[in-house]
Amino acid sequence: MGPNGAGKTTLLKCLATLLQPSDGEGTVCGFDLRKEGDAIRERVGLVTVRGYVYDDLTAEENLRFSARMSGLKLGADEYRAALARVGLERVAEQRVRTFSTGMRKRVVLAQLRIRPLELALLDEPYAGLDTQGMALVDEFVREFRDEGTTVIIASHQAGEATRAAEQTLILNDGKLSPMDHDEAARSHLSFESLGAGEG
Amino acid sequence: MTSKSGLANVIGIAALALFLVGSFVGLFVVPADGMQGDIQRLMYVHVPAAWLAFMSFFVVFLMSVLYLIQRDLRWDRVAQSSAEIGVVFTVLTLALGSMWGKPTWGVWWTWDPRLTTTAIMLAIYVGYLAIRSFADDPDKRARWAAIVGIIGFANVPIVYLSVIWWRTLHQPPSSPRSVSPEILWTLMFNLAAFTVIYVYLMMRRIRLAKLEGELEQRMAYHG
Amino acid sequence: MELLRRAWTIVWKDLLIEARTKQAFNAMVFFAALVLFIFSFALGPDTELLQQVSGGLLWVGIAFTGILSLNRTYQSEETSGGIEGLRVYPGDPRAIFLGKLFGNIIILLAVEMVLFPAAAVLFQIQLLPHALELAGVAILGTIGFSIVGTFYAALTVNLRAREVMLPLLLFPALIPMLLGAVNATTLIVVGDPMLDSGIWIRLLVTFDVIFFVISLWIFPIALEE
Amino acid sequence: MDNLGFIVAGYSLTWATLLWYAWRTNRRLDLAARALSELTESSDGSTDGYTADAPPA
Repeated sequence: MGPNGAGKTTLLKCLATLLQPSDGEGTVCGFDLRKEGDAIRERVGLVTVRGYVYDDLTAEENLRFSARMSGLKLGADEYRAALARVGLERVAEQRVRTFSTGMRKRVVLAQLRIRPLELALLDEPYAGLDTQGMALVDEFVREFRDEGTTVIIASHQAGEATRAAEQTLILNDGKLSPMDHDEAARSHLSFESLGAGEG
Repeated sequence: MTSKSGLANVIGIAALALFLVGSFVGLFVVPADGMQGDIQRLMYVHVPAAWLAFMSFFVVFLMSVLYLIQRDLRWDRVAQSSAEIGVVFTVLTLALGSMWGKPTWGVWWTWDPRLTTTAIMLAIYVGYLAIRSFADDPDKRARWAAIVGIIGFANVPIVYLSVIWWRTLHQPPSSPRSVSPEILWTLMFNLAAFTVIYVYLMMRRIRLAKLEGELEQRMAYHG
Repeated sequence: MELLRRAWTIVWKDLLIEARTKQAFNAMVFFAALVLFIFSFALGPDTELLQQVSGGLLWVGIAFTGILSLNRTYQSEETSGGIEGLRVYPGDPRAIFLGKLFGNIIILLAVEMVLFPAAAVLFQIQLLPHALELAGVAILGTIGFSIVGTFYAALTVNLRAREVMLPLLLFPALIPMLLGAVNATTLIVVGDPMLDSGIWIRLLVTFDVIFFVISLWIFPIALEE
Repeated sequence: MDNLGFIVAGYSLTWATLLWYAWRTNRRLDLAARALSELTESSDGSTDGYTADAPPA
């Protein structure tokens, strides 16, 4: 949890090996952040606010593309099932250009869910989703947890950050500090009013 | 006078002296070339300039590889400096080449393999300096420049080879005549003088790059 | 191999998008025809002259048309969240280079399928008797152009002055390829008594191999954020 | 000495170019050093000795 510009997205992109940390070392899923990027990317899934979705491809083609790029060999029915899972089976053949942000986000969630992961990085996952969509995210997070996949959710809304989480951390001004989860959950305030005071 | 600038100034004066002597010998002392006559005296500035241009870009190549391996901006500063100095030498080489060509072949420009390659080399390293000016982040700038520095340099021999094939298919290559020892010595002397000039310019230009780097950092910090 | 499979997936995606939108292909064919038309118009009715320089005109047309497709190499990525969208996947990032390279080669060759016949008509040159050799030179030249082009397109994609930087970096590097392709094409079309075209084809092959190795080696560094 | 014009032009161009570039680099060096010392002066009050030649102690 942290205000806009605290570095949430940067941190997640570093973990996903998209950004080279300027200095210092680190490991993700046990692999060295700088040298073993390949192994990390095998195990880590990243969902950004906009997601990486091609407007001129249909929902199913987008899913097929990201699955094959992740090294999966799946059949058409598995793609259909994955789309059904996010409620897009009726629009599977339509181009994503015609989708609303909520529907587009569901394609991104399907792309994430279809891959076996050890770590899922979700940057503002609830943004643009209706209540049903949000419930879907919660469901996915619980499923990931049951499968032993670590999930990191980044959000500036305290409510969103804590609703499916078991542990809460505050990222402010580049520093990451633990915070009592229950207090954060109860707060239901957006981060600006909550954390700004302490500075 | 602190030690660093002292050394630079000493080298600067040495460069000045060497080139003075080299020019004097090249112009008045050494006998003119039998065939070409006095115009051949331009060789004592044209050839060293061409050699230094090539050497500068070789330094850019080395520093670019070093930077990509160690990611230390020091190498990038040396590459940047050597590229800028290299471009100066290349422009000089081309100008002197056409000055030599006009009386000898009657034209300001000939598609002589060496001249053509030098012109293309100039375009490559203008591209190198251009990509540096379009990148704001120092690390990205250094990385992109290093890539252009490496690929650009790998391109030079290929260009030279292809241009030679292109020219020799049409006009027999000029056969290298035996050069008298005096001419050779004068050329070598001027080459040494040019190299010392290069070293001096590099010391100053690298220092400038260092200060500009710090300035950029502080500006970003204060900005 | 996994690398080639992933590269092919990118080619599949790009060709699918191109087939649907046809943005690149139409623009390129129109531009190429325009360039050739202007050349033949400018050089006038003297067919003898036109035939002599047809190789040069053809390859200048291909090079400038190719620049259009290079500028759009990462277009689909730019409108869908940036190149990092491809870098987030596992596997060697070189798959991206290979995918985009094959894509560019295929598109450019497709345009050349239109370009060569158009040149035959406009410049009154006989292509059919030498179709095989010309195809070989065209393919070798297109590969060389696409290798250097795709690499520099990746390097300059997030640069401010990309439209200036791409040609500025590209053309000096292309000189050997252009020399080889132009001379080989001209010799084939006009007549090649001493089989000089062999030298130029060897130059094209060396150029392709050298730049393929260098580009593949350095590409991941060019992509780093 | 025939072609004197070209020879003199060649040598003087070489001298002019090299001297100009050395002068330009040194001038830019002084400007950068002065700018840096002004910056350090304004920020922490002490001029930590930025000169065109030596790095600060």
